[in-house]
Amino acid sequence: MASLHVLANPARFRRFSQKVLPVLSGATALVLAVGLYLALVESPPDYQQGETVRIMFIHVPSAWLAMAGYALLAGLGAALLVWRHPLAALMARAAAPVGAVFAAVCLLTGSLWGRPMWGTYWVWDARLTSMLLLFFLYLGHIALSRAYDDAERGDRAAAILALVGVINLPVIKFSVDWWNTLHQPASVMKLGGPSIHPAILTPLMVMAAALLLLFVVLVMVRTETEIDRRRLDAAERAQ
Amino acid sequence: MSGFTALLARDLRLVWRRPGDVMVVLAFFVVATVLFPLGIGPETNLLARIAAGILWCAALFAALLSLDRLFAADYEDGALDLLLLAPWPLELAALAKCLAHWIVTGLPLAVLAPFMGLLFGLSGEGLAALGLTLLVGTPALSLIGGLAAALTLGARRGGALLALLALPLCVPTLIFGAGAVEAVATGGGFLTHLAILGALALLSLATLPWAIAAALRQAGE
Amino acid sequence: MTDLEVTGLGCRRGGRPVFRDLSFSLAKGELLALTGRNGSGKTTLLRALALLVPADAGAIHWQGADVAADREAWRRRIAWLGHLDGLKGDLTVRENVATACHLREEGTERVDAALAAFELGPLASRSVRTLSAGQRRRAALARVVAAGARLWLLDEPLNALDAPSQAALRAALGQHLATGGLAIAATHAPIDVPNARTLLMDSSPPPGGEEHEP
Amino acid sequence: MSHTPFIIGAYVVALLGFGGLLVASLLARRRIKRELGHRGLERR
Repeated sequence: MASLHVLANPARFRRFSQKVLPVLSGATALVLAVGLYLALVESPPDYQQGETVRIMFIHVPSAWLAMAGYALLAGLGAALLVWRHPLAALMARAAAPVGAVFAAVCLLTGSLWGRPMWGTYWVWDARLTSMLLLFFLYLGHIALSRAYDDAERGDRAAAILALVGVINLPVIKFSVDWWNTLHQPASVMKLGGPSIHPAILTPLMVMAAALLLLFVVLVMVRTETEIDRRRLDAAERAQ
Repeated sequence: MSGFTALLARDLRLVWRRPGDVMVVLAFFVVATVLFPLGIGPETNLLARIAAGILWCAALFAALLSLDRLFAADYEDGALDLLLLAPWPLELAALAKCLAHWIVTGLPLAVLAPFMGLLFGLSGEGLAALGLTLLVGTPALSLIGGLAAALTLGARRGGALLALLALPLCVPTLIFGAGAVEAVATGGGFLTHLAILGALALLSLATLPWAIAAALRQAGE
Repeated sequence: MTDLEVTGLGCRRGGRPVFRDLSFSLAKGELLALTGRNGSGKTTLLRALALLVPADAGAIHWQGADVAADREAWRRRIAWLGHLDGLKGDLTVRENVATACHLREEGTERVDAALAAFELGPLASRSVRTLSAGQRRRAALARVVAAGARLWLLDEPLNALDAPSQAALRAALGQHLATGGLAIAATHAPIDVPNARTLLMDSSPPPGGEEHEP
Repeated sequence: MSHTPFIIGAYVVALLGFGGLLVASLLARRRIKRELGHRGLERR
């Protein structure tokens, strides 16, 4: 855990991210270019979904990252509440909107995928519905962290919500799945398809890597901003 | 007398001294449910099908309505400090507050809802399912709502924020509560739903008092 | 033999240091009056002593043992009077004081004596909502007396009190100290009670020391 | 009913969402850094 401690000090994190970010954003651009090429040009249309499988290359990775993002919020929340990590609060405040955007993109691409496949923009599919609720949990986290004049109070309240939220996510997923099988005719095809055809797997993985790198870059940029914003507030209050 | 019962007794006596606050919440529940047939139309078979969801949602909103005063009153008059300084676990105090809220809103809603179910043409067993699921499901709502109330203590726009925080977490209880009543309507049994509702209530009981206590301690800082 | 020993206490509020390296000790029968301008950290210090606010640095020892080790025992030992009275408007004066004792899991045998100490007998069955600020403050002070705790933490106890009530407070405080109790009070007006000491909280927050990160 | 408009739509949504967030984040960082500059607090 020494590395976590080394970065614990926000100033040291800032110096680290300033060094790493240029390299990381270069890598992100590169992997994204490769991914887009594979996704849009190289890969064949899927035997079931036809061309629309290309939407999957955005939809599925953003779903993974939206969920991973919330787990990150919970982890940072625990770090803040248990060890009073100053950086954890700032990174959580930076990461929440990023996770929310990934969830939103996942929902929108999901509905754009649904229109040609099922004829409607919104299907109460179990995964889409769970993603919608995850999106609300993100909104709650963002709103709560900004609901107090004392930013640190907001960070700690949002951290508690994230921990409770992450415990409830599987419960929400389970209940929505149950609710879905109850009301939805069984014939609805699962979003990811029964088994992912190898030709689809590579572009999916490359795009997932690209979006993961993008997620990290976004969080690091926003964390730098949050660190500076907190220093600005401290300076203003000290006057 | 243990601190837990003292706090519970105090809160119930406070409600007894001012019954108006509770009547408003129950009146809201009645009015809210009556609106739906007016909006949707009186044909009974349609109403019977959607009755479960409507009654459960109305009960959920009624429970949330009365929550923002749960800790705010103590926060504003300084009684919260005395709870934070009580020589027994704050988790128990959180539980006592949520229990008082449940006795005052969850319980009466579970008794009142079956009568409202008559307006929707629900059958005898459907009404029983409605009452039972509300009885077993509303404790989880009181605990989740209690957490949302504690997290928004002293926050701007507390009321709307409280609903935004609580509603996603209430979805599982809503799904199985309404699902049970609908299962009865389609001839199935609702015991599994009831069991899951009980499990959800236990999960809330096992985790939320600690979260509420942590939120209250922060409010005291 | 000092009972309460505070060493190197430091607190922050909203990211700003409020006080640092605060040390003092208090023995049985002593009152420590905290004086200083508004915002000099008097209330924060009281809340830190009650463990309501986490301290950044330093330690609080009671008879040699760190109070944070057994928080519930420490809470049993202190009685709190905050800026707010902590009374429920819809309950009567007696109900409020009795409930406060029950909430501390203690008996109510001291309630009548506490009410009498602040001449609250005639007001005992009036709901607190109908009382004036001074009467409410006396009810809150009665709650502190009824708690029977060793250490009183009082935040501006003289607020809204008229002359007779201030005399009643001096008497109650004197009696508490005489029976081996301790008290720390944040106050602007001096409380002249035998062996009272004063701690001046300087109002300028100490310099940030090393370039402090948020 | 050709699917291409939906595919293009999905990638536009991704571009607007992720690109928009990236631009907003970079602008916010620059604004805060400039404000810190005005107060003479920026890093070495």
